[in-house]
Amino acid sequence: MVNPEIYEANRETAWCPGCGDIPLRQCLAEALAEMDLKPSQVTMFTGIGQAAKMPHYIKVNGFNGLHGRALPPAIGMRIANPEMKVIVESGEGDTYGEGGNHILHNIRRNPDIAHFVHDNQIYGLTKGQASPTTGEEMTTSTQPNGITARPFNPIKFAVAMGATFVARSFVGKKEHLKAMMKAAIKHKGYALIDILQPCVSFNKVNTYQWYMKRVYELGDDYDPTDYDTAIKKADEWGDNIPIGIIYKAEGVPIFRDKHPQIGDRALVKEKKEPTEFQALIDEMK
Amino acid sequence: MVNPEIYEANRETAWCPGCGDIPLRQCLAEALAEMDLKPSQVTMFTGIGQAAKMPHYIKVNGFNGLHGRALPPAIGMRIANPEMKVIVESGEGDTYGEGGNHILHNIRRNPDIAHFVHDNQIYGLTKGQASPTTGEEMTTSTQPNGITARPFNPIKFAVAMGATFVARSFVGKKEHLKAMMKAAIKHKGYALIDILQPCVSFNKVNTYQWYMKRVYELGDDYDPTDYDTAIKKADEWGDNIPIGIIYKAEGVPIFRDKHPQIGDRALVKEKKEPTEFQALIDEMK
Amino acid sequence: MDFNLVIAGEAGQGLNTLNFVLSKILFKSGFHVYSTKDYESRVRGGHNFMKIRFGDTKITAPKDEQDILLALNKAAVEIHQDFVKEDGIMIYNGESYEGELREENQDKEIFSLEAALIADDIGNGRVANTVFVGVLLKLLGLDLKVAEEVLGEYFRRAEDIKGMNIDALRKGYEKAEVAKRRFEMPEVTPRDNQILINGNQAIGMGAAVAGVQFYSAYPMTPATGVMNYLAKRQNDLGIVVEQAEDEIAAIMMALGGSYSGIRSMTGSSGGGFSLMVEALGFAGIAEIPLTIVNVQRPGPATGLPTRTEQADLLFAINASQGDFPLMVIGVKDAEDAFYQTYRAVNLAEKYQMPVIILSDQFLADTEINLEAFELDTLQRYNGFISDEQAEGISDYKRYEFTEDGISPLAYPGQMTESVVLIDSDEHDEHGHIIEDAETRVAMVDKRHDKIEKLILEDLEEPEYIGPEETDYLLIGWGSTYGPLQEARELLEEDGYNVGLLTFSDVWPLPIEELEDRIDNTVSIMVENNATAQFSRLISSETGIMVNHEIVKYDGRPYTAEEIYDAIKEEVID
Amino acid sequence: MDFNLVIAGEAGQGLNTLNFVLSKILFKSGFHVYSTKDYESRVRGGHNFMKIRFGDTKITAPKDEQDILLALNKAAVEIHQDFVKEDGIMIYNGESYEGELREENQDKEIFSLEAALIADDIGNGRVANTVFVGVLLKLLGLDLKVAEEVLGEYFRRAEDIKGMNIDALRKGYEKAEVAKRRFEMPEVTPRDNQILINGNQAIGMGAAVAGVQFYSAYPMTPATGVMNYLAKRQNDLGIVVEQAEDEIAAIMMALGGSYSGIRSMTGSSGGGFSLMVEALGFAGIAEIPLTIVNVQRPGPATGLPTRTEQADLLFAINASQGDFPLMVIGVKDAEDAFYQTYRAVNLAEKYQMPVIILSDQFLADTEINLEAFELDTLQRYNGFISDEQAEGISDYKRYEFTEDGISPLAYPGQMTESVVLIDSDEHDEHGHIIEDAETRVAMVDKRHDKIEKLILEDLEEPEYIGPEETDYLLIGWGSTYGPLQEARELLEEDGYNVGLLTFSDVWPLPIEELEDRIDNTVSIMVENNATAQFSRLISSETGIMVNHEIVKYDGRPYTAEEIYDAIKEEVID
Ligand SMILES: Cc1ncc(C[n+]2csc(CCOP(=O)(O)OP(=O)(O)O)c2C)c(N)n1
Ligand SMILES: Cc1ncc(C[n+]2csc(CCOP(=O)(O)OP(=O)(O)O)c2C)c(N)n1
Ligand code: SF4
Ligand code: SF4
Ligand SMILES: [Mg+2]
Ligand SMILES: [Mg+2]
Repeated sequence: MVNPEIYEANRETAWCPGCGDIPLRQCLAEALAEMDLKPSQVTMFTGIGQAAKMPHYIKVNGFNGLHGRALPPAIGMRIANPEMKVIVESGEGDTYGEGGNHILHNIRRNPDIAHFVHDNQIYGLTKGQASPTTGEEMTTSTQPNGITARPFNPIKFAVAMGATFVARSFVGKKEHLKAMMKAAIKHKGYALIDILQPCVSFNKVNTYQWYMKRVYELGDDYDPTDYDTAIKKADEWGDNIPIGIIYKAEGVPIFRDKHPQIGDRALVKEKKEPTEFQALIDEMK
Repeated sequence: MVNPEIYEANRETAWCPGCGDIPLRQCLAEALAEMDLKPSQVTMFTGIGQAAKMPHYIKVNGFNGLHGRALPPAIGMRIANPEMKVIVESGEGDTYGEGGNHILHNIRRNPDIAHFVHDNQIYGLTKGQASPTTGEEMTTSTQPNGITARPFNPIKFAVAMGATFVARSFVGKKEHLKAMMKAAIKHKGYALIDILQPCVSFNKVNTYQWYMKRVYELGDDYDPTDYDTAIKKADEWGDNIPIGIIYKAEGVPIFRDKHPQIGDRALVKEKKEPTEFQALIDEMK
Repeated sequence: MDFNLVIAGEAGQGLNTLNFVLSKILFKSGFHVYSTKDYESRVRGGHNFMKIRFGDTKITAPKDEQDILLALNKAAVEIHQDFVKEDGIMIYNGESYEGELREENQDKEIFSLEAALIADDIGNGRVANTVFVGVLLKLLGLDLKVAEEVLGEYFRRAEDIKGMNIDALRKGYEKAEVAKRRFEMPEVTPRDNQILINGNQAIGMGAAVAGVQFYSAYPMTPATGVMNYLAKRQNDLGIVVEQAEDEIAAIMMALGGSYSGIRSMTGSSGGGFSLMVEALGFAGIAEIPLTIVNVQRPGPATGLPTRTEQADLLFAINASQGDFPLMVIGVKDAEDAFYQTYRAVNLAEKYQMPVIILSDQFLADTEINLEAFELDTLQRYNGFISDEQAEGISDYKRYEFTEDGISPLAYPGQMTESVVLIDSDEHDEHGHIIEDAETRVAMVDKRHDKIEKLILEDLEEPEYIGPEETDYLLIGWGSTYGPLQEARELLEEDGYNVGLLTFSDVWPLPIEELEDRIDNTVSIMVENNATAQFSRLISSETGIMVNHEIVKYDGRPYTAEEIYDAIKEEVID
Repeated sequence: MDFNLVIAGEAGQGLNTLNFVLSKILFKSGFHVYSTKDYESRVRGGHNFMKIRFGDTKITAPKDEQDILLALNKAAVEIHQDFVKEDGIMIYNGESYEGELREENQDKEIFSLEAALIADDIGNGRVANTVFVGVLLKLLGLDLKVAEEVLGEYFRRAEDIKGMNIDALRKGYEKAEVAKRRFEMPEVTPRDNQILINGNQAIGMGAAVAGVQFYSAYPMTPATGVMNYLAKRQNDLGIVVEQAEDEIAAIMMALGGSYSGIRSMTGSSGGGFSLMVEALGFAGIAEIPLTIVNVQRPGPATGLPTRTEQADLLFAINASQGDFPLMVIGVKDAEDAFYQTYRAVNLAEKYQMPVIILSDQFLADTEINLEAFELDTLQRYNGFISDEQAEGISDYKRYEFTEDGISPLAYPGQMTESVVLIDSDEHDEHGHIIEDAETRVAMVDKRHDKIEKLILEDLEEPEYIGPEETDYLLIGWGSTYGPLQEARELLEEDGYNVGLLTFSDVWPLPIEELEDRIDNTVSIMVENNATAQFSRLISSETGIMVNHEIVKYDGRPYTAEEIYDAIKEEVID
């Protein structure tokens, strides 16, 4: 195990004191360290939001792109480089709101990516509008009569769409979260963790206490490879919120498998000269 | 019942002879007629594609907008006008591909809209690229090694996301399709019909015969209000393809209910003069 | 005569409330008020500050030099002390760095007050800022009556909190006795018909008054304020604000509303506006009325999310593929923002086309006092045919060819015998897809005719301020208006002959006044962007190359002095 | 000397194959070939046509007047008969409207042949079109050898179909004996080192040769051809073509590829390009190399999906909020398209910025013969640091300030001790978010410096054709190049002194050649859009107002005669 300090996860942040993003970062650094990964072996893709600032606050390769667009560039890297560990990280507004179309279709691609969604059930950075997962108890400055659409259930969505690894965790359960992160990074294929993360500034409903009272860890008797159980479990929310791996399927072909022409070649290491393409010209003769 | 001819559903089209869009149009005209709706009482929103040309080939109010964007403008109309019958119609590429984020979030809104998706499992208008529902047997000009992502299951998606009316039909079963259309239009809330529609020019796999051999109508013993059954039924595809109402929930609040300030007022009939807004100024004093 | 006061600290220290309360007290006391915000893209920590400039005459620009610094933390002292005048005063929450502070600020009075302790005494740490309000009022020689009213109103929903705040106010007022510095305030009397408003509120209000019934948007700083303004009032107004899943949905929802017959609007900042441009062209070809506000921030991409810039001008004018009619208005201040938004909504309906309002963070967050808007001077332009006309139509042509390019506008369901068909493909008069060259050309020309009419009937020439004959002509557009006015006055005080031409309508570009005034003078373009985009626009439309370009692209607004200095340095010297 | 032949019918009648086979036969026989497509946005029915112009000298434009019409249905006769020369011939599939046809076309030979019946005889209705190929070869006095070769190659995967086609070819050749009209073909000999290629293929090939390893896109006419070209060859080339879920994903995937160290590219037409513009600005601020091709079609919005226009110019140049460096190249013909795409990919990497290639449907679908591209003249520009350099870096700064604004480029994983951080916010040298004014200004300037360097080192002046002293100067950009050349020659033949200046690089705008040549001449801008966008760009950058603007916006490309006529009418007369 490498020293978690190489990730510099104690950098100063622009997050609020008490924000759930802070322990999340700590867990990430420890998870990476326990997996013996060096900063240069990991790349993190994010969108825009509080969660999405992560690559500034931890030392790994980072692509801090556009709001809602964290997933597609990670696909570009999956084509270029089969060896890199690829993490996509962003807020739930970023991922399920603006970026909804990308998660929908990337679950279908099953790329080898670990996707960590900081789910604080609110738009944090823009100061407290409803996100797709905001609950029905909440009113906000833009939703004075409460949310105008039923909350989105990311776990149900991912399980139903056939994601090959679907988990939930909570920043208040650090060991659990770390274990989930490691499992997701190890998973061959697309692995989603919806991470419950209190926003102490704007979400006065879903607080540490609120989550702490409700979350429970799935026990050994829960079999995440059983799809029927999983799709039921995915509906659980409210007084009892399960955390753990909800569903997991092994051996499903990953995105690169659908591009047999590149096999396990690292395209990034190949550079061809123009003269190597004469055949393209000859076929037009 | 009004005369179906008022819909002028015999207009010349740019569709290929034999295209499944043609019988679909006929069913639509008959369904509307049987519901005693006049052309001016119905508005159809579409995107771009072969299916999306429908408002040119049938006489109702029509909004032929942008590729992938058929749903959002229909929401605008739902705010303006509670009386209009609103139909959204488009190809499956339009709806589940480019427009994926809109269907994802509009299921959450549960607006009073009937959504007819012409699912030919191919991009027709752009000449035969894979769509989200293209099967694994197919190769195309842009997917010479076959599709690079697993097929999207719209029924499963809609049921899992809590759509309040989810059905499948097939243009080769006209009476069935008509019945589904009428039920969808009558449904209070968001009603999706995924309509199997052969593309005779580009989809040489999923032909009339292919579908005809496989589809079967759900019988009276099937209870579409039972969620657990529905979510299982949604997975059925391949040798046996169920058609009919897969899932249906009544009494779920619709989008306008979440905007109590407009009640059932037709905003389109209200026009206020500037002088009616003096209070806005006074509060800034 | 004006005074300058800066409140500085970190996000989460209640600067916004403090700024609002103070501005309101000064405003209600009868002062002219001009308050600006400088904040970071974070919710807690960092460094933010608000400047309140006030006096007995109209104020149009922020100022760097301050009479009073109210520092809520140490960084605030360090960052702002150099901007405090020699005879100014620095107020802060008594801390241990006293010594160095006094050393570096020999001439200024330094007033330290442990407001936090006082607040704790009162029983609520959160009233500490109100203690400072009391201090300030004392220094300014103002009495407590108005302040008590304002606090009473602000905390009207919680009697106990209100009480504690008034307590804190009085305590601060008393404690300030010991401070030596006092400021002589000019005599002002509260004026009846004034409002205190910022740019975003003015746009929201303009939209509401114009009868906008549907505002769909996705949150984006610094445009969210428009959405918040309308959302907060949606129940009273009986209108709908809907948060869309993304900006593409936002604009398409609004277009659906417009098509359906209600006035609809959307807004965002550059990034969200970028996502809307395909739909913008759609509004152009489908001839759907639409008002879009783009509250600019420095780009490209995420850029500086909470700061200001005017760099979306050429993008807005040229946004979306193809040629189509479009109007772009760069609003100048909160007053202009209100009236132009009102006008934009009406022109969008009159010409059945998209109208873009360009604002920016500077304008959005700057709160100023204004003469209350006069609603009875406003005329609603009704673009739809009447219900009686509608009844007579049996073969409605959404895109009927007419003299002026404007086709009769009806909404679905308005005619019992006809339907309304719109299309993003090139189409015929009925809205049906076409392929032929003749119809294509006729439709492009029809759409173009609308712009010709707009130029004749509705385009507004820029405002000119200054003497008839000038040696220097300052040119600007949008929110630099205020700072430019003051800069012009400064130059005039130095004896220069200077005129100022500022544009609100920027596309189509009104060129008469410009062409009239630009000869025999040294022209100086002043813009808040890096590449002098408006200068290029003027060249593109007139061939005129402006003589000097002064640009600023550090994400901050201009002060008048900055413009004045730049002109002295780059042009006059 | 050249001949003109048009093949017309409806979608689904095999026009594309017929056109390809005929063009290839003529090309292989040694003719210069120029074939254009005019088609509707549908898969079956409607009216499509392909024009093949061929001769013994280079051809650069389509022509309206035809020697031969091959009409596959009645509409084809009706639509095209007026364009057939007096001494031309009209060939069609014998039908009952014989009488009227002959009456309206007294002077032309009309040759009717029931190709369908012949095909049925052969045993496959689908070889009917090949019967016509035989007919045409006979009329042109060409022998069957090359045709048999071409058909053999085309149908190489099905021996029986190949046989039936060759049968059909011979039958047609025989049947044509009875036709009276014969055309005298110039003597040509097959040239070795020629290729037959269209604009989309040339761009795809340019990309492949430039080492593009990843092309992500979403289908959109008329850009899909580029994607198809690469997809078809992805297995041979060992590269990846991925169809994205939408255009936003397409460009972001490509940016992810670039960031990861592989040359990546995306493409679309206007509507899809519109959706990409936020990411375009992101590429600008994050300094990620990216090549984007926009194959233009008439807009706005869906417009005319299968037709041509050059109306995305100002949009492309100004796309996305904020100021940032960007290059735009308007490609002129298939040859230029190949070399410019190659160059674009390399410049994108050299300057770490987005480069946009503007093509259009006219160029995309026009197939021409060219001298085979010379690959050994091409130099790959490697923008990345070497692996050895990478090993030595312990504190990599992705945005290191340098003399020329270009920071050392490394990809993630290349350095064992350092990471690569990019950001869409304004940032410091390491890529971390900043809020301060100084860094902001320094970063804007750094990015701007790259454009300065590009202008010095890589910007290409427009091509000039014509005498040194001229009375008229034609100006154009992009795909009007070919028609403009021929128009210039027509004017020259009339005795006018005419020069032609055509731009590929349009942004940044090279202005030297233009400023040198525009004095003392009548300048005439010719563009395929409604508002003369390039003319406005020239004014914006130089203040020069071009004297005349000739525009066309009916969705069709220019013929040389059209330009010639317009100039005679609007300028010279
Ligand atoms: C295209 C675009 N639209 C909107 C925004 C403004 N914006 C930035 S972050 C954000 C929401 C953040 O919410 P979430 O993703 O949940 O992250 P959090 O801040 O809660 O961690 C929004 C709307 C943007 N930057 N870009
Ligand atoms: C923004 C944008 N991207 C791409 C296109 C091109 N396009 C038009 S229709 C279409 C796909 C149509 O497929 P589908 O929705 O399944 O409809 P179908 O033609 O099969 O009925 C595409 C990609 C477009 N018009 N706009
Ligand atoms: S606003 Fe909420 S999510 Fe953002 S940093 Fe603060 S606590 Fe965290
Ligand atoms: S291409 Fe396919 S979907 Fe389109 S009209 Fe033809 S058969 Fe129908
Ligand atoms: Mg969030
Ligand atoms: Mg389809």
